[in-house]
Amino acid sequence: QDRPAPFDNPGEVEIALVRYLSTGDFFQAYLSGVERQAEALGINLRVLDSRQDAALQADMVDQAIALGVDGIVIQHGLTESMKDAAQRALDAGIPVVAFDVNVENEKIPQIEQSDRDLARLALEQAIADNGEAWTAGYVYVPGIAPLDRRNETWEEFKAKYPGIDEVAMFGTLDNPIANSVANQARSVLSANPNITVMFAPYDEFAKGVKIAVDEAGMSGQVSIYSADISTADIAAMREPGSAWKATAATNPAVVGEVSVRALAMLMADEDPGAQVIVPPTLITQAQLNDESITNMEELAAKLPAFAHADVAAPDWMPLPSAPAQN
Amino acid sequence: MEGPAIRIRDLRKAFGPNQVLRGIDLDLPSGAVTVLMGANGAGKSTLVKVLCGVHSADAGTVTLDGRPFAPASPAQALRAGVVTVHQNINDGVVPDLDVASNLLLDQIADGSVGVASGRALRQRARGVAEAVGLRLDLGRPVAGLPLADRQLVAIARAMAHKPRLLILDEPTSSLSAAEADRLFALIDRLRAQGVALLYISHRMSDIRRIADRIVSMRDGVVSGLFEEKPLDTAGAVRAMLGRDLSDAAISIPAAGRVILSMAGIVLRQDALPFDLTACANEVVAITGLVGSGKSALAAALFGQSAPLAGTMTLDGSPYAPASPIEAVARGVFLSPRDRRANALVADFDIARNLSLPFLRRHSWGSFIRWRSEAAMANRMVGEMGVICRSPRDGILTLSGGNQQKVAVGRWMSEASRLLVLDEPFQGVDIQARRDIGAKVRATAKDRATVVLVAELDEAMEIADRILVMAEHSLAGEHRNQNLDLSAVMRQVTEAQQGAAA
Amino acid sequence: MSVRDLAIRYGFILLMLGLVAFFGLAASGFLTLPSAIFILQSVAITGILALGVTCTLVVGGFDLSIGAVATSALMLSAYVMVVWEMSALAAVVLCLLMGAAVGMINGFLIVKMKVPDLLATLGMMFVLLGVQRIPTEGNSIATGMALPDGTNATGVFSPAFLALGRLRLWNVLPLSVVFLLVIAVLVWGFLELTRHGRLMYAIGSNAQAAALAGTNVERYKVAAYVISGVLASVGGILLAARLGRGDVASGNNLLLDSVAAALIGYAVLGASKPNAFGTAIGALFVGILLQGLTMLNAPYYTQDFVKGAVLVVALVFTFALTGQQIRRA
Amino acid sequence: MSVRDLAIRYGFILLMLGLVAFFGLAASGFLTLPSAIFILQSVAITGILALGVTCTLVVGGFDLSIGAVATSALMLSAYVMVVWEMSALAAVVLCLLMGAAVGMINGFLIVKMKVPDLLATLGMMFVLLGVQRIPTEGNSIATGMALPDGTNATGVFSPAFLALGRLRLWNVLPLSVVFLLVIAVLVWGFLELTRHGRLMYAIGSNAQAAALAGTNVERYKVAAYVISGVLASVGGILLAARLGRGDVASGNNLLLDSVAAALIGYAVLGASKPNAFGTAIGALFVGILLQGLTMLNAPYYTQDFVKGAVLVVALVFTFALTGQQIRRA
Ligand SMILES: Nc1ncnc2c1ncn2[C@@H]1O[C@H](COP(=O)(O)OP(=O)(O)OP(=O)(O)O)[C@@H](O)[C@H]1O
Ligand SMILES: Nc1ncnc2c1ncn2[C@@H]1O[C@H](COP(=O)(O)OP(=O)(O)OP(=O)(O)O)[C@@H](O)[C@H]1O
Ligand SMILES: O[C@@H]1[C@H](O)[C@H](O)CO[C@H]1O
Ligand SMILES: [Mg+2]
Ligand SMILES: [Mg+2]
Repeated sequence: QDRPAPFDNPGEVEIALVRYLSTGDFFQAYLSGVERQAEALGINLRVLDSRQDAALQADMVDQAIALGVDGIVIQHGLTESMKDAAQRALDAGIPVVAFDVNVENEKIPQIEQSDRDLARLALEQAIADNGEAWTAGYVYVPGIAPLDRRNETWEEFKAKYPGIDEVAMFGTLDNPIANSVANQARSVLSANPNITVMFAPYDEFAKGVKIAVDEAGMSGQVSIYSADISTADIAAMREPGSAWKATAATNPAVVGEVSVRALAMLMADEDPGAQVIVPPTLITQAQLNDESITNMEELAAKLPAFAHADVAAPDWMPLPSAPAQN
Repeated sequence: MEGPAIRIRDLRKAFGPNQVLRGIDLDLPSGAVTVLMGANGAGKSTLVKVLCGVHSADAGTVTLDGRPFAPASPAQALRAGVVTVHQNINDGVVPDLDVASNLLLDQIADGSVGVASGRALRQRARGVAEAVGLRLDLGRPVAGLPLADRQLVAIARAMAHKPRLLILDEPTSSLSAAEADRLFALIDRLRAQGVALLYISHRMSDIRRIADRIVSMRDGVVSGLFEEKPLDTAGAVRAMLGRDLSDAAISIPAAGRVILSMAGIVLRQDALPFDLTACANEVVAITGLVGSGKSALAAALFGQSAPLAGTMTLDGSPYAPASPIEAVARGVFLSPRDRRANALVADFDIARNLSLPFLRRHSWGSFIRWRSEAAMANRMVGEMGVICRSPRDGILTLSGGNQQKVAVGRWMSEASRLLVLDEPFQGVDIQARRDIGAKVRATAKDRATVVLVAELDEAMEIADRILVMAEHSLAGEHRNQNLDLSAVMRQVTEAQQGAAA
Repeated sequence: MSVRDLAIRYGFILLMLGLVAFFGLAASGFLTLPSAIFILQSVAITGILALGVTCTLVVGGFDLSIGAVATSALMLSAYVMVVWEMSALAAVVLCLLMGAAVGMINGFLIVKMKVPDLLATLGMMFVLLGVQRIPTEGNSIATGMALPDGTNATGVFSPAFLALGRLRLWNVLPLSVVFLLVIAVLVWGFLELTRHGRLMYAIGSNAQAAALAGTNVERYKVAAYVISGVLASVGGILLAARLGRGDVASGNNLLLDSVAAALIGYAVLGASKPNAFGTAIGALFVGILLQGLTMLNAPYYTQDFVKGAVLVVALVFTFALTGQQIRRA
Repeated sequence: MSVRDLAIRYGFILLMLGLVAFFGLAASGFLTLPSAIFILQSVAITGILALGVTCTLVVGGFDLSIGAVATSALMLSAYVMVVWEMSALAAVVLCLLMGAAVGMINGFLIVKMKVPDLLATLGMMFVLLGVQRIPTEGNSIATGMALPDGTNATGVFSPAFLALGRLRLWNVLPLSVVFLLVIAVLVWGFLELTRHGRLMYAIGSNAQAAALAGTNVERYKVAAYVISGVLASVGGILLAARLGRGDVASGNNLLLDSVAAALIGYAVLGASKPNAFGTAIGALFVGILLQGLTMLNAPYYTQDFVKGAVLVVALVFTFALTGQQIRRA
């Protein structure tokens, strides 16, 4: 098989994944995708994890530069702290791609899951299930780029459907997130027993809300709509009488693969495009039950869009052998 | 200059409802040692703390050399020349700092000594130490020093001050005769320089040695002033107690069978082995200089550190306790010296302090039987004569002497085979001392009792037999009858001179 | 008793009642049984941890590892059931043993190795944060997760285990609340009514004096850390049962919230020292505050502020009035 | 000096040198200037905070609010520049004043109101965590952010301000490292060479005795908290300059990491008490460990474990050898 340089001699190639966020199903699956694609390309992967320390993340980019890696994937982070660091990498001749962080650099392709689409798909399903007028609770923590983007869509929906009455907005990233959100949601539900829809556009939020709804014995009344999916989420959605009705998601492992492929194209002097978008899919509880899907593997088997995405996949690019899973 | 250095008029101080000073009128002249006597809790330390800026008075006036004197902080009092050595020795030293910094602490605080150069600091500290004949490694942390050395450090610092008024609150409580003598020489020198001195003590020997005048205090007022030579010490004691001092005459009973016997005991590497026996119905006092090994003996008896050589038997069977827990289980009780560090639980009330070693006795399974504990506490408060409102008072609300009664009383609430009392009279007033002594003697019938005291007076008030300890070994033995004082004193100091030679 | 004494003794409790009254008026639904049960349930886990840390405070120590012990128990129970496919009982027993072992090691480091308590338990915290992630390479544990050998984990959280966090007695009272109440009563009884508790207080106040009174100081200190470790693992078990999976988490918030509860306890009834009743009230207080604020729709960031402000005011009130320095903390 | 004494004094430093040698052999590029500078830079902010907390440890106190002070300074500086559109100087001055004010309040609560140190600073921590989010309703602060009045913020982080965190002298030495070194030397000199430092140690060891010797105990205690607050705000300023944005999540680990550094300092040179030199070494030690492990491509979850394990081993080594109980912590 003919591969362009440097992948004709893959053992010599090393890339770095510089992470800002790392705990939670999503990030776990994303990392597995990155690993699988790197393995398929036969290149070495170095994982630098700053665990939500943006200054350290910038240092880690410098560290990767100093270590002489051949390419860098930046996963999340803050625009302001990553902008200069990313530029320094380019200055050192190292190609860079960025996932879910805008580093304001046209030479750096943006990998995105289209957060607006994610929010839109979930909310359209909420409208389809519950009509145009309902009382809502909303889980949101400002300042996290994808959540902010999803929030814009939520604001648009509220403007479009004045019948939506948001009676409570809450949220926290206190660890463990699901447990802390559950405590908040419990209080919200007792203060607003008339809530019928909970919009929780991040699966850790949705898990917390589900715990609270179950504990309050309100799963018959409340419907939860979310973003993201994982094996654990599938189990939660399929519990008998589960309030978690639908979620809009990409396969995070696929997003991880796509990130590495886009980087590989850059390294081979090809252009993956300024934006590499992995389109999301809507997954409903009914669908999971009808097809008796129990984990990501089966989901990928039933939904080809989940197995892999046809983005950033030139002919020479080796794809991971088995379909992505987690 | 005319008039006394310090003039105190109608000074009053209360803690909550407790009126401690009820109108003190007192003059302290220059160039004289005024001894202040008073029973435990009379308010002596409180008066000192008002003079040195720790407490502010509720009412009354103090003048220093004619000018009003009301220090708002210890720093102000020090600046005005009122220097104090406090009763609680640990109020005088900072354990984590080295000896040099401790000797200069007040000068560091007022800025007259910077610490930029360790050498200059040492130099200066050496001067302070030498003035009181203190020979210590200046770089060593005070934390490792024995109590006596700590007390000397605090005294040396005060002496370095060129004070106007020097207050010494029981400064010899942990000193032995030799060190006390050095202190008295220093006091003589300051007196000659015209310093006013206020000296508080329960030790009659100190008082006889240095008093120019005696002021007796009782229940927060001055109850007697004695200035005519020769000083009427008996009258002063009567004034401070409000009655006559009870008699301490000792009649020596017949000793019972041997309870403790020690043979070939070596307490320290270079010390001579010694033997010791103690019988039932017998009170043995062991006296000796500070550091002569009395507490090391106590430590061996109580399982804190085994002797280097020798054997012990208790009631005829071998005795080699590995910990205080084992010692207590065998019926060997120790009331340790330095009650604040070693005996009292500050957070506990009197009753809980009393029941601490014998909680199991007051428990049903694991659960505490409150009634049983309260009954014991009431009994011990009565028997020991602890002056308090109720056994539920916090231990720190008691005066020092009363705290001591609790610390000792704790070990008298249960029958023991061997009772060891290490400096049981520390800070205790003369009447309370006799009370405790009488109590110890009255209950001594079925056990052996060993009392460790540095003061010979104290030994003579309590013991049937007096042993002299020197160089971590026994140097002499005397029956407490028509005691040859000079022979005892010779044994106390001779070994030391032998070692020095 | 003077007004001042009354204020010292009952000031904090009055403040709490005032809060309840305020929220009762301002938020309809606050003064209902479900709401009360929510509050208890929301503080059950931190409350149990706080009771453990109280025991270490009593002996004059401190345990910074409780949050990490709890999250380790969370991961361990999930691992035992999901990967090893063992029973709920096995999971619970192993977690409790793990908590006890951590407590023993903490105690050993502090008592025998003379490592200062804060340091020893801080080191232990970091060790546990690492250890709990190694078996799964940092991943959360859920049924169906990929295992290193390429297969998928097929074990499940058994219903019996989940019931620990989710079952409601008579359809009202969650089991976790029962655990909190029972543990609170047990710890309270242990500290206040038994001679062991008394001796632990003596050790905290003056360890030297306690030793010279014939107390086995070392054994009691180790016991305090073991209690703390075991209770933290109970907290972790309840957390696992509530979440239904092994979530990777630092436990920092659990640590801070439990320490806050235990420390607030100093102010309750004018105790000025660690005490189980105060700790329970402290946990309840935080729960009431957060429940009330959330019901009033206060944004999450105002909750921290109000929590802190009320805490400070309550403490000033108590300590400024008693005017006494406490022995520690 | 006996072998044992040598081990006590130099054991920890030897351990650190051993680590350096090991990483130097195992990871090519570890023993290089950029790597050394990276290590210093990565510990600059925690190191500065740790030096502050050391001062409070010296007077026998503790400051749990430092992490929150740092993130408050981060948010405040961003707010001053981005929303109020003021200068870098104004931002720095206001942050330092804020830090000093927080220290004063902490000191006031502890000294005058007699609130125990852990409690007072814990309350302050929660208050600050809330307060820093209120002006922006929990949003992070960046140019272009929507303001409550509907307009967008137009201010920017001035280049002079960003330089504080990003400028490298001679293109090599980051300014933040210079700050760390200068502050370390200043704090060390203050604590070891001036009478003020000596008195602060005296207060930490026996406040009563220090007071009776004429020390103004209250003033020195307050000063310690002010130093701690100011240094924490310096840390926050540097963090803001590195981030270029007012974002709070990055400060999450500051508290524990700085406390760890300060506590490790107890073991350095057998000090067994808080000391500035030890704190600096403690911070460096953690930095070396993490840099080495990262260069060896160790997964992040093993780093916590190794950090904890090495910490525990080092501590056991030091404290078991000295065999002495230290006065606090
Ligand atoms: N800080 C305080 N708070 C409350 N009561 C106190 C305080 N200090 C002293 N007292 C009380 O004041 C009284 C006098 O105590 P003080 O220490 O002055 O006695 P003293 O004459 O020095 O006794 P001693 O000979 O035992 O040292 C005692 O009843 C004591 O309980
Ligand atoms: N510097 C010290 N640090 C700690 N413990 C000490 C120190 N000096 C002595 N000790 C302990 O105190 C006990 C008493 O020591 P030593 O025998 O020298 O005193 P002593 O003769 O009883 O003097 P005193 O008359 O003051 O009681 C011993 O058990 C010893 O281990
Ligand atoms: O895009 C991702 C995921 O969808 C998840 O919601 C959490 O963080 C975001 O960045
Ligand atoms: Mg007194
Ligand atoms: Mg002795």
